[in-house]
Amino acid sequence: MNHAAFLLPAWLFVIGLYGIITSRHFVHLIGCLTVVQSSTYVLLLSVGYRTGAGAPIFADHPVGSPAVDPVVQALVLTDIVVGATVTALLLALALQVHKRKGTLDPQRLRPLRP
Amino acid sequence: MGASGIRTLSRSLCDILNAVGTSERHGTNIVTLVNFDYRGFDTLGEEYILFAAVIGAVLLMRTHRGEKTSARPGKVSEQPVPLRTDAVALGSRPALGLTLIFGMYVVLHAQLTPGGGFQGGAIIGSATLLLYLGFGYRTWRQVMPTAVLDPVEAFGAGAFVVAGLAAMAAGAPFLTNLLPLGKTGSVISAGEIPLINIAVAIAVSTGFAVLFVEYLEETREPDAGDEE
Amino acid sequence: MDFLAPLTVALPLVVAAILIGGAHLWPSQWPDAVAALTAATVAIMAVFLAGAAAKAGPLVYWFGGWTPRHGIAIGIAFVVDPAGAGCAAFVAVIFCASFVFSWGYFDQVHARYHALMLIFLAAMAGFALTGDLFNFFVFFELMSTVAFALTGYRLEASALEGALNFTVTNAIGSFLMLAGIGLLYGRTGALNFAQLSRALSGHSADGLVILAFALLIGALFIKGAIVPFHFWIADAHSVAPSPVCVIFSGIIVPIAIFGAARLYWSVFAGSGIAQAQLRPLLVWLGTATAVTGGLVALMQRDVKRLLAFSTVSHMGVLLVGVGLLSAGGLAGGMLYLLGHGLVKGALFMVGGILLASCAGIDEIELRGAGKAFPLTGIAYALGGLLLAGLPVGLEHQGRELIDAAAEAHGYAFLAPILSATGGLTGAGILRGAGRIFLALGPEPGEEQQSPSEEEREQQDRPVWLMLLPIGAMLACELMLQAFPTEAAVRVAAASFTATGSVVATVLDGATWSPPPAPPGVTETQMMGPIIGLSVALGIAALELGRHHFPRNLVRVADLALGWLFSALDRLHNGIVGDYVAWLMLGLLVIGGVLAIG
Amino acid sequence: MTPLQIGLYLLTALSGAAVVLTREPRRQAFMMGLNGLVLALLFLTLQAPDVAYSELAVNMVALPFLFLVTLAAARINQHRRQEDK
Repeated sequence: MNHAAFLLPAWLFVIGLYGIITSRHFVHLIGCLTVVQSSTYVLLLSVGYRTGAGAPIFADHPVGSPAVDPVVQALVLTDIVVGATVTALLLALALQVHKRKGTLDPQRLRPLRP
Repeated sequence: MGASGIRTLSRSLCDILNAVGTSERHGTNIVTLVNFDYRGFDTLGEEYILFAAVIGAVLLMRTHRGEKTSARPGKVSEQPVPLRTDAVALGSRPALGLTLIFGMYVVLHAQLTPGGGFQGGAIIGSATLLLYLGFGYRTWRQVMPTAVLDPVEAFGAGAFVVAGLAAMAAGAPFLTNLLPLGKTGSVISAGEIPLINIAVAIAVSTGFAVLFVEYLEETREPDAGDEE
Repeated sequence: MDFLAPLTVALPLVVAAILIGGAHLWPSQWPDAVAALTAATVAIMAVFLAGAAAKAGPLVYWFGGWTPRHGIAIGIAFVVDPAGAGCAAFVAVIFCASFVFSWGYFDQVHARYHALMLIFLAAMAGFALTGDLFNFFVFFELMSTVAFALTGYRLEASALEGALNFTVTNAIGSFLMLAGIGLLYGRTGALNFAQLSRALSGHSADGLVILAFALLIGALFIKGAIVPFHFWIADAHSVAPSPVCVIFSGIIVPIAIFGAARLYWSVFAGSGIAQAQLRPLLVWLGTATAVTGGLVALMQRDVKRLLAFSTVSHMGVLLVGVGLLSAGGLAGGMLYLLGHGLVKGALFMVGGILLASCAGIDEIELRGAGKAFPLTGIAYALGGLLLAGLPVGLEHQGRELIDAAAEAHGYAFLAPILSATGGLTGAGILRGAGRIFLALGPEPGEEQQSPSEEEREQQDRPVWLMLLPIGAMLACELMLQAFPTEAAVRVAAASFTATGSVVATVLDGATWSPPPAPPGVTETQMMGPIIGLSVALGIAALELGRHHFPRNLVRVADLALGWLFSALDRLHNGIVGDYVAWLMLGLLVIGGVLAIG
Repeated sequence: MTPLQIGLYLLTALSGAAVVLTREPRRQAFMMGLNGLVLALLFLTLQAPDVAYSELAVNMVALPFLFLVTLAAARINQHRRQEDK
């Protein structure tokens, strides 16, 4: 049962990558990228989870009662917000590419080569 | 062994923090304590990632776009692209106030209950969208001129570093807390955490607002100079 | 002295915020001056730190005063060893040179460029100094994000989509690293390098640790442009402004390999990941990278793409040095990193001069256009000769140490191969120098016209101002040999690889006993330079003089080599999906080889 | 692991796949919003309310909005290009 917790992040990672590799639209591709990203969050939170433990917030239950790992949560929560702005940066790039090239299909957007 | 099925060699760091965090830092949300105190330096870095991403997006869009855009929405096959309807406008106005208050609550109670500058900042930033939906593009741009947003965002980012440097000026290591810890459970407690949270919230919310402004500018007609 | 450690990061960050905050207030040229001064200050601070660390052992700085309790790390630490601080100093020096080079170039963007570059500098300094795995990731991600922003910035570039390939592959790199951190944290419950090392040592490496290692190394190899993770590099370099390319090629790519070395020695050295599998894996990956990069570089006619692929080739050599997993090889790699960064930075600046003065970067189109800039041409040719293996300078010293270490581990046959790859990259540069600055080679025909649009970087600064940093960097590369740089780097490598002592210093506050430095090279081997230089000069002469050879001979040669080059060309097809597929394949290879062992 | 968690694991697997397999970018943006909601619920059951907040604010509202605006801007650009021709 325990290793089943890793199946979900692995699945999200693989399906997201599949989407990136086969994508024919850059905005769709960036959407797939967010799926890959979410897989890392699920992984980190699964790693810190403990059966039967509460949230690491001792406002309504006393200090000393079992709680899940606060460190992974701290790592993930900032990264989610920051990841969103990085995604926004990618979208901005895609938009500029579209302005110049009139297409967002990766297959038709090859950099010029010698 | 954790439920995740990994054979864990030690759980010491997480156990120590859960055990002593509250008595040591006078806050009940250990996640916030980790974010803004024990591992505050990481959060500083993350804040700058956000800062850099926003500067980058602005640099990209502002320089690629002509100098000025009009308030008129862009057209697709002679129809202006509708991004808002009357019903949406009506619903958005009350929602705006509620969302703003909720966002501020989330920011200010970070050390007590779930929340913090990042989440609250994102909520407040998104609330500016409601401003656009409720009052229209023109009002929105008047309330939030870019010339103000940029410095405010820089202030939010810089304030965190300055808090760290202040500790050094007092002879302590970078980012050491200098303020009294206060009473556990009150809004003003856990030392500098509320202040840093507000700084982060300012940086995050203006960051999102700047992104929204720049993106929506992309959907405007270029200013031809024939109207207005 | 400890207090300088956080300042190397905090100072550029706070200056960046101030620059953005008052963006519209600064008189033009102010941001240039402030940024250059800041970089210089960081360099000086890092030099002091390196000196202190060389004397007294690694300086450990706990942020927020969260020192370890009963040997368990609570907060984030900077572990300042001579290698890390030296790296930070080097980074800051290159930034300083780049700021001087780009003086006045970015006026119209209201200091945003300078702010981004300063954040870039802070990220790299933090990356070099940190002793905490997640903090390492934060700086890695910060580097990536700034790099994304700077790549797409150039307006008139014809290949903006190259920036997209770059961002997508490197964003995936960040996710890989975060996943690796998650697995490792799940296993050990720790994030501090020393703590991780202590938790992992003494256990055999199982699938989870190997997977985590593969993910982390894979992420760094993406940034480090190691085959088959390298595809993004040329696309990114041909888009980014030249002063940014100086940073990309000279620092960000090599510093990722430095990061891989840091991870190995700080965390995994005692983890039971078998050296018997890892060493050949890294050495062969490095060799493959060196050869591929050299061959593809030779195919390029866009000067910046050529330089980008030559960076790939040199990263292969650097990886061989690191991958030998010995202090001697690492010392060689570090010297090589310094020398390569200085030379490559100078070469990209020449590319910038060409873009500014001749409105082009295509070597065939620019034939003879550089005749008016003899000094620039000399610098370009000198750079090419240095990369090809001229037996002077830091890079040569590094190569010698790597060769010696390779021999010690039974890879003596690699030395001539690596020299020849250096020759290949040198050949491309010398060919370009001959064509652009001496108008050698055949007249370009109609069909030879450049496929790219007209590009130009703004020219509002005198050429001498741009030549100044080029001269300074090449002089550094040649003159630093006279100082005991080599010996200092060997000492730094020794303490870098002394995992046990570092762990004890960080967690228990144990006193530092300096480990013995690896031996230097006593007798100079002339074989390498001879091979490299003859390959470089020979190929450059053949290419420039091909119109003097009998036509049939040329045709036969083209047929014989054509399949190889066209196959390589087809691989670099610019489609991001394919790049990502390659990336996954590389990851599988790394994980597979380590798991089988 | 509770039945609720197992259910949400399965649901997340499905919604993640749906985001990838929705090839039409506009519909994908809405799928992303839904995926954000499912992830936030999963994070809640993993006892991470802070992270759930983060996920909710960002991936349910802000990001889908940016995706939609990007697509709208791209369509407007397309129109302008055609007009110019």
